[in-house]
Amino acid sequence: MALDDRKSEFTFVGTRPDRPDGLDKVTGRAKFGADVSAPGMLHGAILRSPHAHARIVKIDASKAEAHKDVKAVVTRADFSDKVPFQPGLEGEFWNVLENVMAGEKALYDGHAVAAIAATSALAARDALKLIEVEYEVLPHVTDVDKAMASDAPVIREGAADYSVPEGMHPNVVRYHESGHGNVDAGFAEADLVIEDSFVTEATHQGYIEPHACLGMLGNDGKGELWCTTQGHWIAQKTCAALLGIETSQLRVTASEIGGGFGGKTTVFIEPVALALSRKANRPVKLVMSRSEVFRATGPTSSASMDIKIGMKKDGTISAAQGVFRLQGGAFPGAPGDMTAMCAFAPYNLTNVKQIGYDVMANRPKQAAYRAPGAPMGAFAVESVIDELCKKLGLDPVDVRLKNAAHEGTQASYGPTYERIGLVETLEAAKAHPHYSAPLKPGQGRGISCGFWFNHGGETSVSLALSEDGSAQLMVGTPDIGGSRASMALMAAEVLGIPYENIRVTIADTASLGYNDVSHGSRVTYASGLATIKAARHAVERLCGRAAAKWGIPVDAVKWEDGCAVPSGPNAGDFDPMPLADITADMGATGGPISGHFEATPEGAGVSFGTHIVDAEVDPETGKTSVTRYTVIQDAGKAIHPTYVEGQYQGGAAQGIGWALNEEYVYGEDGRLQNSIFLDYRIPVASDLPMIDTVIVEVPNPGHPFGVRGVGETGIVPPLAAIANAVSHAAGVRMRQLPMSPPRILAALKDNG
Amino acid sequence: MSKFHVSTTVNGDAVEYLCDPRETLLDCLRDKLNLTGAKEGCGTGDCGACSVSVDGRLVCSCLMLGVEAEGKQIDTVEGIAEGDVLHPLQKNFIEHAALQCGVCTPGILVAAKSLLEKNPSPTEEEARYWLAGNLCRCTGYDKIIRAVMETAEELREAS
Amino acid sequence: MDYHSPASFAEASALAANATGITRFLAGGTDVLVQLRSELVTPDTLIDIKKIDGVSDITRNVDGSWTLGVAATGAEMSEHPELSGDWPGVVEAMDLIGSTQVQGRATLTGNLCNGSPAADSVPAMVAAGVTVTITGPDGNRTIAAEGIPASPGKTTLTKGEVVTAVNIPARGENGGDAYLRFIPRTEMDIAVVGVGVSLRLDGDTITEARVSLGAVAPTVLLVDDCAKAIIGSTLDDVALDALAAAASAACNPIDDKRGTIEFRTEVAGVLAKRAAKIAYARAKGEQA
Amino acid sequence: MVEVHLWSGLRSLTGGQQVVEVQAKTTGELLRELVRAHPQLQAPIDAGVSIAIDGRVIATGLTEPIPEGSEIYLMQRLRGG
Repeated sequence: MALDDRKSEFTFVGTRPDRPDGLDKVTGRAKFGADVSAPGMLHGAILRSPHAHARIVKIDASKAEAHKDVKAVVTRADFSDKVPFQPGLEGEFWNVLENVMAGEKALYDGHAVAAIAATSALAARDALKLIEVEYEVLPHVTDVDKAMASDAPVIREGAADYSVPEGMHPNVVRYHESGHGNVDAGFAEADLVIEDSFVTEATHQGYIEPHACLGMLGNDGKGELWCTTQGHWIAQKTCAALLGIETSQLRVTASEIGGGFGGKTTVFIEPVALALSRKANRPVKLVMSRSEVFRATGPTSSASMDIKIGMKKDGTISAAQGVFRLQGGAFPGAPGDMTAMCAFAPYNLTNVKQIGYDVMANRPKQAAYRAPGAPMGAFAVESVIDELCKKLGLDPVDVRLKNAAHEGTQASYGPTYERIGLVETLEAAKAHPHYSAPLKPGQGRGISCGFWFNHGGETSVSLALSEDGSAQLMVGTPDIGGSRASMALMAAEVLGIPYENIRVTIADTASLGYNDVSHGSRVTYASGLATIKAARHAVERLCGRAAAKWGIPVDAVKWEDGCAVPSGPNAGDFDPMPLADITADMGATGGPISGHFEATPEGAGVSFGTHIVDAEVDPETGKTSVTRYTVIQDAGKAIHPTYVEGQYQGGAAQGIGWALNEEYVYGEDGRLQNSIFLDYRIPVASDLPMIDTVIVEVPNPGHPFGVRGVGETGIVPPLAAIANAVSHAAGVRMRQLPMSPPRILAALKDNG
Repeated sequence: MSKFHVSTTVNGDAVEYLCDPRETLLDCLRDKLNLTGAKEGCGTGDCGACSVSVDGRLVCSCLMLGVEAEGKQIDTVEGIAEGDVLHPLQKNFIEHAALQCGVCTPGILVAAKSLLEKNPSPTEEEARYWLAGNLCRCTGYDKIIRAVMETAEELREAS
Repeated sequence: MDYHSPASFAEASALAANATGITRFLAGGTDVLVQLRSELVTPDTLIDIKKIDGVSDITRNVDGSWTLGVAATGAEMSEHPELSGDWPGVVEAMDLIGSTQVQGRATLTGNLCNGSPAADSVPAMVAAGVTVTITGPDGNRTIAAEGIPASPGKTTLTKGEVVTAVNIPARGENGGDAYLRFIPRTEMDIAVVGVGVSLRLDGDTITEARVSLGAVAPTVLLVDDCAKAIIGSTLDDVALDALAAAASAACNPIDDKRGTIEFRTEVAGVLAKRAAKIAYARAKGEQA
Repeated sequence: MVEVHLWSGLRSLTGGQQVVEVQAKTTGELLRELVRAHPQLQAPIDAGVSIAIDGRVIATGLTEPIPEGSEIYLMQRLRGG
């Protein structure tokens, strides 16, 4: 049997069919996290710390426990005491447990300290007021630079891992340094060196669906969990560890997911619902309020960064250096290493050095957010490159093209690039009508490049054929943005049956092997690769059945357009045998036909994008409007181009919010000031223009169809592209995000 | 705390429920009538995921009490399609990929339907401002606005 | 929480007068429900006034003045062409509050009685010279809109008092009003600064003016110095600069998550000029 | 023998060496041999590393073959959103 490993001509891939779950989603029928109930169900509610940092002296829940509507109260004592504390990310289960329910100290405003299950949601909320917590308030710190200062309050001793150099504050928990060449020599060669500092605030993923779950756990250690998550296997594994039960005894079903963007890659309320259920012996539903989402789930890191870049008069970058300090809440995990590794990745640099710090502060535990760490680094680096271009009178696209990384370039993070598509995105930007369109007075244009690694991850897929020739495909990566459609397209491509004849299900943890989270832009890459391989596995078996029927060797049969056919004239003269003819009697010819694939694909190709944006600034009020936006990004191969465009547009829109108005605002008391959508200002429909997209396709050698992940890279360039546009429009360099009107107006005033 | 008995009409069906006066219309639709199409994204009227129409007027069902529904005509996303025939908005949202995760979609469909009933020929700007109270975090609104404008054109041509 | 839906204002007033604990009146509920839901304010008694006859009416009186029921919504105001023709600034100010969905429920009276210094409709009402009629245990009274807010979240209404109507004066000849606010987005935000201007012309010269500022002090301000800066002028650059200076000088804002003292002070002047220009154009019968 | 390029932050654990030569046919062997040569590298490996083989980033796999003469970079473990 001949199966080409790589494919470049497609029948289904690259078309734009309706998504399989479209009807459910437009009729209100789709079941999201909060949309289920169970017989005998209780409602949970969580008591949260009003303090940024406080020792929990005593929790008295006796009044709550005595209330007739209350069926269970849990605190940290109701979770496993066998989860070990370890430094850095090695202690991640402990970190998650500590985040899910506070131990000795409340570490941030909104940190969970106790929870209740009661007969109604109102009763649960009311009963929270009956729990008395005695706190000893401690000094707190929320700013990254202040958290690193010698006089900063210590969040937790012993959290730093091996990497942190001697003499650093205990709040610095991880350190990264990499690069190559000699930056000092490089700076000496430069005609112009610019050194500047930049700050970004934490932003929230801002998914519209709050965290919600329904948990059932018996005293026999067997449980069921329904939750909105990017990865139900990681939820299974983590909940089991935190509750001290066996992983396989907890079955987790992923609901439809109302957005995640990285924020639903871990657990928050799920172990709490299970602990309450175990205590009450009844199912417990827990749904976060929006304010709880903002206060106690993953925002991204805030960052403080110093950049130094040297450039020759012809635009060649002679050296680049960056120091990136990222604050990730009261736990290790801020992706200072990722920021450092991504920041200069678009460029072919002889001399580069990057340093990243992971710093703790009294804020919620940061969670991944779309290319975690990369956008802030790109903001700082691309701002300095823009300033160099301006001062040297060079075109910003030409300068980037001159320095652009390509196949064979040593990446700033070490290895040599395989085939990559940055140059193609820059050339497309230069050729795009947007780049040459005239600007009106008061407008500025900015561009930026962006890089993201993309990820593979553990993946299991199962494909079962039915007698009538249709196929059911089970994947384990929750569908956040239309991935059922791309999975069905790839399966259709291999099987040669219509897209509509394939039903894609997101299987629960009991129905499929382990699957890593829907993150790292990995779903279309890894689940797609696994789908292709599972379908090919089924095709091998189909060919085997045909070979047996024809009485010829299996390697004399190939698969073409949904049919088994003899592989050549010497194989025999048989009519093509369609898939449905083989499946019709498969029970009698050897049994059901399925295909499987389980592996950790390791060829996720890196991806690059270039964005062009026009912004207009009102000089009297500092208000910015984005008037035109173009995203150009390498997709490797776009399986369903419309949903690829959607990823590009969504990344740009989130970047616009981050650049202009979104931020975590903490008061002097360390409390979050803006925990509702009224004051945490994500872009609304009237804030944005249409967002143009250009899909560049430079195939990824690590995927049979050439796919690169597309989900994350789109949020990397916007911060810098908009900052560059605003800086040109306003005539003053903006070094702090968000570029809210008060900041722009103040910058204009300072500039005279 | 005594509960209130409410008789109301939802998607043309007469329904009744008992509610605490603190419970919102959204709570009652979801928890008492099992109409979970409307979502609670914020509970403060800022995201529009709970949008329903009350006596023909677009509202956030999280900003209305369940007791206030007495005697009203309420329309939710579950009532937009006529039997198995999708409303042109629903059809176009699928075709234009105007949804990614889909959690804001019920509210946006209810709001967009209300727009086209009031203004069959909205400009892009009018559509964007009408829908400004419906947050979508996935799409950047581009494909949503295109689907709404396309539907408006189709409906105009059909009438 | 007790919930009542009385059939008359007298009954509503009596319920409120006899209630203990926290009492709230419910019209559109766009503030009351948010506060209830976030457990900021959980009323012991909630009095829904929407079952009272006539509360949604928008009536033009014979003298050209307007009487608005306390439950008339922003959407109903915007859809009323004559009201929008007479008082575009008041109608637009109301229309700026929240989303289309919020407009389906929110009311002028609710916006006023919520006591927020940043309430969008209030500077427009104050500039327009709006009064409200109140029923209480001691009978009825009518006071100017600016007399209602006492401090953030507080009003001057006493126990048992309920607003029964909003009275907008007759627009009269050669008048125009406007309201502008600053928000960082295009929609869905609370005003960082708000400015309402109402004026009347004789020829090209301003003869009457009222200028009101929101979100720059503990309550909405009626700023006489702003009015003086433009009365007698043709809204030339000197008058506009004087207006901006007077507006900025009247500010007594705070630094908060929505804006800084410097920003609010500066932008109050900018918006005062812009709003005055619109009101002026409207008074001249030009489109603006 | 393959040359393994470390990130510069690891030099303090290898006595200043940024390139370490080891005998290894798979990624798993490579990590084992690295620790044998420099026991202090156990900590970063436990904290999570990825290995780039001729530019292809192996996020976690221990069984990936390492061709003779290939370019090998040790990287911090990648995490996504």
